Amino acid sequence: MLAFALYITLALVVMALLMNLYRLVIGPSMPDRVLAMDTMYVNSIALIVLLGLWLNSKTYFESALLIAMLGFISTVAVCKYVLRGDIIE
Amino acid sequence: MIQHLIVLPVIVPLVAGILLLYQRQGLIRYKRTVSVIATILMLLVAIGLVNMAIQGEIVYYALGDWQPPFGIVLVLDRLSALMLLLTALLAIGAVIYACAGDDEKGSNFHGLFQWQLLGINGAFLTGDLFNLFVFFEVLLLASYALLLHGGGKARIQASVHYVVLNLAGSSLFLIAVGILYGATGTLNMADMAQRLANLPAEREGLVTAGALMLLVVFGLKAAVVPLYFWLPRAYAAAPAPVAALFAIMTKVGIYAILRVYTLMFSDSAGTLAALEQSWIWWLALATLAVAGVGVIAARDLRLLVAYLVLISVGTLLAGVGIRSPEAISALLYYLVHTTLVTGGLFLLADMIGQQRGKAGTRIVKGRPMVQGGGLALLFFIGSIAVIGMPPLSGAIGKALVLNAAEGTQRLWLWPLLLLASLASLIALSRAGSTMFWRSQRGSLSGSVLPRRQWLGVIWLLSAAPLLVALAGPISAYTQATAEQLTNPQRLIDTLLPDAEEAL
Amino acid sequence: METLYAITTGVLTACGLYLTLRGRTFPVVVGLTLTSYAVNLFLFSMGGLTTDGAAIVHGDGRYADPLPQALVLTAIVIGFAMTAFVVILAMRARSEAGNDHVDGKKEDRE
Amino acid sequence: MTLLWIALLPLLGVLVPALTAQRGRTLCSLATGIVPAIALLLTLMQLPALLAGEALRVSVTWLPELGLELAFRLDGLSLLFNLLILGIGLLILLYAHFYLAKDEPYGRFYAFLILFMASMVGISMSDNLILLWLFWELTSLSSFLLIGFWSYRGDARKGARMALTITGAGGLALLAGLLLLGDMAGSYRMDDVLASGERIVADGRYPIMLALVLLGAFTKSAQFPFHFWLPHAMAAPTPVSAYLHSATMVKAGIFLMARLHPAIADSELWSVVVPLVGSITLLYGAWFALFKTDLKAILAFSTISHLGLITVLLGIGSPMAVLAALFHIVNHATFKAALFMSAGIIDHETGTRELKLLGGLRKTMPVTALLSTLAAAAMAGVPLFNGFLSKEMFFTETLATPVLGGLSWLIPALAAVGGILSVAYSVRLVHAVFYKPAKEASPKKPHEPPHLMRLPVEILVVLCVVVGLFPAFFATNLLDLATQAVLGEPLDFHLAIWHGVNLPLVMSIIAFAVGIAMYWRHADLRRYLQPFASVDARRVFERFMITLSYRAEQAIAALDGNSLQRFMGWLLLAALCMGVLGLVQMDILSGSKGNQPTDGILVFGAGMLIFGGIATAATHRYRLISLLMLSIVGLFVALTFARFSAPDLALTQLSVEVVTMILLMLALFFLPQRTPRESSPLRNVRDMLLAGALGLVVASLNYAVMTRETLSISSFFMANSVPGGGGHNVVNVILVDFRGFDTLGEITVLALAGLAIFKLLNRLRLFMPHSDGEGRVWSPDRYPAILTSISMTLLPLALLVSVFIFLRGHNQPGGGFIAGLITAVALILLYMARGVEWAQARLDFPFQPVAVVGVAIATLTGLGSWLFGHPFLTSAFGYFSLPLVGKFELATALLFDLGVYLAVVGATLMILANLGKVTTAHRPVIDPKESDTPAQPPAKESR
Amino acid sequence: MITPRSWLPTPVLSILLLIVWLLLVRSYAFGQFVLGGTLAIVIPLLTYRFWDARPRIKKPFKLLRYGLRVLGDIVTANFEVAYLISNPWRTLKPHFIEYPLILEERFTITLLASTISLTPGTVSANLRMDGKSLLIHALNVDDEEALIEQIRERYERPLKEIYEC
Amino acid sequence: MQLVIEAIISLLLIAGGVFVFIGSLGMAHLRDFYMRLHGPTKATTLGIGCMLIASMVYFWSVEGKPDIQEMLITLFLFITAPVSAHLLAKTGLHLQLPHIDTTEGKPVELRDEEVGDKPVPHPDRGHG
Ligand code: NA
Ligand code: NA
Repeated sequence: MLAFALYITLALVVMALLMNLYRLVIGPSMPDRVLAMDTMYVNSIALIVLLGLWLNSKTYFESALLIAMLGFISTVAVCKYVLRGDIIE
Repeated sequence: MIQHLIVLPVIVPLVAGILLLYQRQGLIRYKRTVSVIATILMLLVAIGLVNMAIQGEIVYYALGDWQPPFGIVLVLDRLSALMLLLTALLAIGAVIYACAGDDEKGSNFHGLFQWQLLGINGAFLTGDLFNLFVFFEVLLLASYALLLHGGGKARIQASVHYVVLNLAGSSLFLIAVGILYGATGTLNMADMAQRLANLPAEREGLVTAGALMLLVVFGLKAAVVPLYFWLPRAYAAAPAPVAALFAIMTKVGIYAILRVYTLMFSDSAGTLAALEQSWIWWLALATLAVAGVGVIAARDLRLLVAYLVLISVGTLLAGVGIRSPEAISALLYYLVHTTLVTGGLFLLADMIGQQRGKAGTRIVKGRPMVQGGGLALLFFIGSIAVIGMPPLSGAIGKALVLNAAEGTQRLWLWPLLLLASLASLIALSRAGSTMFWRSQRGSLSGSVLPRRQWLGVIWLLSAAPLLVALAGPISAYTQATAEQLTNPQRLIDTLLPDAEEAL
Repeated sequence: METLYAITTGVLTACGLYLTLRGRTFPVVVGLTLTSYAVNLFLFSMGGLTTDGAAIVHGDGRYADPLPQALVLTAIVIGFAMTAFVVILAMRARSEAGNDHVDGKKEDRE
Repeated sequence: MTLLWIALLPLLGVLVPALTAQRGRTLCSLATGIVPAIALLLTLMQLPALLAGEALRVSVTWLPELGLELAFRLDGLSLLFNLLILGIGLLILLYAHFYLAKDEPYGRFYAFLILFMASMVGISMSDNLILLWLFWELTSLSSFLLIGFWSYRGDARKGARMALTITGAGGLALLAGLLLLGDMAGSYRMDDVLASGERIVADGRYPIMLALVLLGAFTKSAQFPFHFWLPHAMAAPTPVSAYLHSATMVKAGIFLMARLHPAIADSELWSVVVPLVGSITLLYGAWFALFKTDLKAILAFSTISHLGLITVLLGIGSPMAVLAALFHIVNHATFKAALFMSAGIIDHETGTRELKLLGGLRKTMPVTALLSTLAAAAMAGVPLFNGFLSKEMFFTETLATPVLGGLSWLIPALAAVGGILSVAYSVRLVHAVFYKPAKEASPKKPHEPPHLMRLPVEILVVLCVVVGLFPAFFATNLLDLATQAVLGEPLDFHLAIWHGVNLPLVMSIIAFAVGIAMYWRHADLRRYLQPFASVDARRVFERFMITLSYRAEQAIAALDGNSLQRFMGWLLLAALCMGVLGLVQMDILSGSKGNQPTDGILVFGAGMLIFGGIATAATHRYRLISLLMLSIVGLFVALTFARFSAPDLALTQLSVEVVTMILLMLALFFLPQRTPRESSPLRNVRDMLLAGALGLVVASLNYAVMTRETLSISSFFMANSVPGGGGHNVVNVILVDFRGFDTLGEITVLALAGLAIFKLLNRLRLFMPHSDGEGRVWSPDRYPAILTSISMTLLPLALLVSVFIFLRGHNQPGGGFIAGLITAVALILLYMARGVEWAQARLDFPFQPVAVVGVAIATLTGLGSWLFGHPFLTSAFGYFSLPLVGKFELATALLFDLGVYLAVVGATLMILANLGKVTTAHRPVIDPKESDTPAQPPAKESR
Repeated sequence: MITPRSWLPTPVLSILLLIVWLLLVRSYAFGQFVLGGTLAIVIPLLTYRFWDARPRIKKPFKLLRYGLRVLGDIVTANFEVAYLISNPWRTLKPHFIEYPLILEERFTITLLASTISLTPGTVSANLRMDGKSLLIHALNVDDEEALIEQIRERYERPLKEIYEC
Repeated sequence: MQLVIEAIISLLLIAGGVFVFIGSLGMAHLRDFYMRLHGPTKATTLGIGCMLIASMVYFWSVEGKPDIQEMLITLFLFITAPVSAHLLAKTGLHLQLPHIDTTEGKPVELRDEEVGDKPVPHPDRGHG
């Protein structure tokens, strides 16, 4: 049952990522792309969590944590860039 | 302490760099003192190491006490000792010169200089392929920073080419190291050599690819045709003491070729033996040809010297391509000569440029120099040496290299090398007569040059006569070095004493 | 799996190198970064691909080769340092030359 | 030992004028003269030993590897040359003392002259081929310096360079020739070489060797077609012309041919080439000597002609011919040096050397006129002068020893013509200067020179006459020794003025008759010559040089083009070739291990990576989009690492990825937002093919490695990580312990990057766009409030996480590097959210010391092991236990990792924060004076 | 004299840090309490200077209640949004709403904005530079006034009470 | 493992997956940027939260001791996601991204504050 659920969830996450990709490619605007990118980061947390479950290992916890922290920062950076050009001023 | 002597060429500049870089600003006298003392210390260490190496024993230093092939080792043999000594000698000239004021034209000169030495020394000492990569990066990044010292458009532009090409080269290095690791399962060069001797046939292609790609990387560093393009402008643009130090940079590439291929692809490597040889040989000849043309074409003294460096690269690589003990011995003698002399010429070119005002180092008529006589004398000495005319070291070096060529090799090497010499002769006599003779009319220009600059140049150029006077002992050393290099089994046995049993 | 992996490194290398052949500094920097990603993947795989065996010693099991991992770690760091330098060099070159051509050319000829 | 002194004393003598130049001219000249005088004396002192048949040799080991010894010999030939060099040298010094103007740098002049003398003596005495070459090249150099002595004169500079180029080229050829010769003889020792004549001539490489050696000899001795440098060398002061370019240096080539005669001359090739070249030179020089109007030019061409004559004799090579050659060397040296010095006196006293401006000097300069006439008579070969003797022998030998087979008449015929011409130009020289009335007035009113200046000429002329009258007495011994040295055996000969009426005498008489007639009809001949007169060798040479450097520039430009794209193309092409070479060696790409199964997630991940890569490349013209695409690749690379059991790598990749993004965007602000479309489609396709091919190679290699079993040493690390390194995370233990040295280098690189970037940012002139790529003005909200609050909240959490990541690194994924990046990124977030002004006030320490201290801690940790007698970087760890707290581990590796942490924090902040600061008042500056007062923030249009 | 305020400037943060530490290390050993406690004190001391507005929690229990309520709202909101997004037949009525703030401090406004973004169909899109009003984008709104009122009562007032009284 | 726990985990996983999917679906298919913003901010965050709880429960049941480490990630996401959304929306407003016509309460006056002066040529167009 668990394995089955994992498969289904994986499939859903992959589809989610593909839709992120679709938006990233289509755009049309920069914020759209950034949003897609940001979502992709978040969705990849799901991917890592599922990997941990799959491998029965907590080794990947920090990776997920880091994505949560750092994905945000890169989104902030791009937004700041589009808003102000100069991201540190 | 004596057992730690081998690691000192790395530790001394590292610590000196730390001391120098802790504070960015001010304290120039303190920084100069530290830098000069560290460099002199390095010279003393290098002399000590040569003394150790001269016994003929190969000594290694297992960092972290992890024995080869598992840990990283520093290997001291005659070759690495010689290169360390050469680096220290060159560095002293450059650093003294820099203390005349070039070090104040930007931030952190001395610290970067020391770390550049760290990279160079590390590359000369390491016995580990990946560690070689790391030290290459250290010396490259330090050289990028030093190249920019003082700023200016030409430097920036030359840097872009230099840096981008070397970054691509670094990627290639990683690929090559990866392949070699994948094929042999080790990173220690001696261990790799040993494993190559018993390599399954299905892996030979891999090793070939890895080794030849590595050759491209080293060729890029050594500035061999067609990978030399970064060199002329970068060397011509670099601040003088940096350019002088750069004289050893191409030699790092040549050293790496010599080290890696004589060790790993010696006769015991079976079908893979000497797989680099023909490539190096032909590329060396091409380099000689191009450099000869470049020397004639150069319209600026510093560019001219840069092309002279390229000639030396071609000459040295030709020696590597011949691969006989005689050739290796000859090229080592030539290497010592060319490094010091071209280093001195870069400094001298800068001094000449300073005294010529607007004309700078361009080979055009300019105003006469305040200290034209002294500069002319040094220029004459440096030129004779670098062209390879008697009675200075270049003549002997060239004769040794020519003499080392055998049979049909002579048919190729001799004309090219001699024509390249002729090209240098034509170019340098043109440059000298234009700058010192044609520029005698008009008011004197420039101010009196600092004594430290003279000292730096004289330090380096005095190598030319000294190498002649001491030709006997030096060539005895290089001969023994060549003999050591062509019998790598001794190094392997030293590093991996259990290997025989294991097989 | 190995085939797929190799194709991926190959494509990434090709894309990165294509960019390094461009005439403006920024694409070149991006290309170098991309190439270094590819090279890191390449180097990483030199110990073979292990799907379940992080090199954390806990008694049993099969482990991935830790050595290439350590090498890649070093390579990533060095690559970052180099990228940082080259991108700022590109910036500086633009400020000196007035344009961002890799050769500092005034006008585009091609 | 004396030999060594003879050879090396002149070399030391170079210092004498340099040291005494300040003490007045007379003293300097005298002191300088002492050196050659002593050497001459020492040479003469060897005469008894030589006559007794002793072989005088001395040899000091120098460079055995090259077969180079400091070896000298003194045999008859050396003796002859030494006397010439030192004797005439002394006279020249005397002459020069008067010749040079008061304000000229005589010290330097003497030094050059003595340097030349020393090298000439060296050539003459060298007992080792390489040593000979060393001195040989030294003569070219000193000649260069002497010709260019009046360097303010264009003709002097050009003449000097031309001479150096030609003789230098010859010297290089000679080096090759001598190396070959030594190789053929099996030794560079002169005796060995001279003894191996048969072997050498029989060797297959003989023609090449001979060509090379003769190239050296001919260029030096101004043989056709390398003669043209000599007339232009006349730009030198006359003492130089007299000494180098007539008496001695130009004889070095002749000397070489004589010296090596036993080794290389006994062949068909020799006896064809050498006489032919010699006779062409003989005629060519004589012909032009007849028509030149510059006194020194006439003498120069006549020198060329006489050198040709000697060459012919050596080419003929019979014992008597050799004798004649040696004899003529001495004779020519005496009369030509005398003539040059006379010419110099005339020039000195009248202010001109132009024949048209001279004439009738017999009245004002009677003594000089007499001396010149006598010397010219010797040159023309008038009986009772030394020139006559050697010329008679020359005629005799051309007839006696047929060369060129069926064309054996050719050489005597040419010799006769040469004789005629030589008479003609000799007569012209004397007649036009001294006897024919002047057409125009000379620039200065002529009068006799000081007596001492004339003394050298007088001595030489007396020698001409005395030897001419009593050849047997004055010349026999010397020539006997010299020929014996060349031929290896004594030669029975008798020097006499009168040999009875024979063909040579007839030739002489004809020569006189026709020669004088020719001078008579000289004007008519001139007209025929006119077309040739315009050919100026120097012009041709210079034009050639200019063309050469122009072509060279073109070639370099064509090859180089200053185009990074091209350079990169070469690099990649080289890598491609090498990779392909390896691949084609493989029988089969796939190894024995085979493929592991693939699953959907892997395909998806690979797909994302491939997509990301291609998209990055495809969108590169829209830079920000390209960056986003790049970050897909970065993210999925991290996921790939995670998938393939490399959590540390995943963490590192993630943090580096973010930092890289921030960095690239910081930089992108200063760069154009779009890349113009500028590459031609052809170039794009080419680049794609190249990159694609290399990608294919990389993929193939990757596949080949992955499908083969690994032979790695890694099991050692797995086994020793816990017991030896005290850590469970093997990757971390490798980084901080097994291969801690790498890591030390790596953090040095990082710190260096920070330092380098600081340098780049300093004095940066900025292009700050005041609007974005679409022309929109930037948002006025610099620090969005919500972001500021969140950055404050995140910072303590991020620090906590980085401590966590740091502490566990040794046993679990993590470590100093990742922890450092997390800290740095959290701080950068502050900069982004709150601005530099605000953050700077709170982070008021410089970053450079942080980075450097990091490196220092790592280094000191490594050095600490010395205290315990272990090698650098040896780690130690232990498990400790505290009440309540329980068991915990302390390891030096942690301290090392702390260094890594600090270095990363410091360097990353140096990079990012400094880059961020460039747009603010806190931009990096070097000058401490500047940094006290904040720099002007760059103007920026923002609202 | 070291007053508790000077070495423990933000007790709530310190507690939060300690909890986070214990979560991170997955161990409740005494040693970890010591270490975590140390960090929980040291880190706020280090970062104290970065807090320019010190949020004072006046009513911690209300904060807890607020947190739980928001959590509940997030769940319900998500079902709602999921429904809105995934139902292709429904036409959405998006709305920009200018929400006048009564909160004054930046930190609390941030909390409110975050809450708004996390809960029913609304995203806080912009904070006026004068800090007086918040622009909210709502996915599907029938009654603007009702929404404003709901936010005011459900989130803003509690926050005001917790922090700004 | 108990069937109940396994069922709970599976349910949480699938719920998480569905939320993640819906979040991205919204981002992919909604008609203007401001609407697209809603999905990832809420649904995706919750979806990840569900999966993390699933993971938590799983490891609790496997290792036998309660372990709520995963809550940290959720905490981070809850802190950061709304801020990202806010900044993105702000960026969208700044760029004057179009919204669908049916949108009410167009923020005209706000836009003036956000956008500033009238457009000026970018320096890239001028030189370089
Ligand atoms: Na680690
Ligand atoms: Na900035």
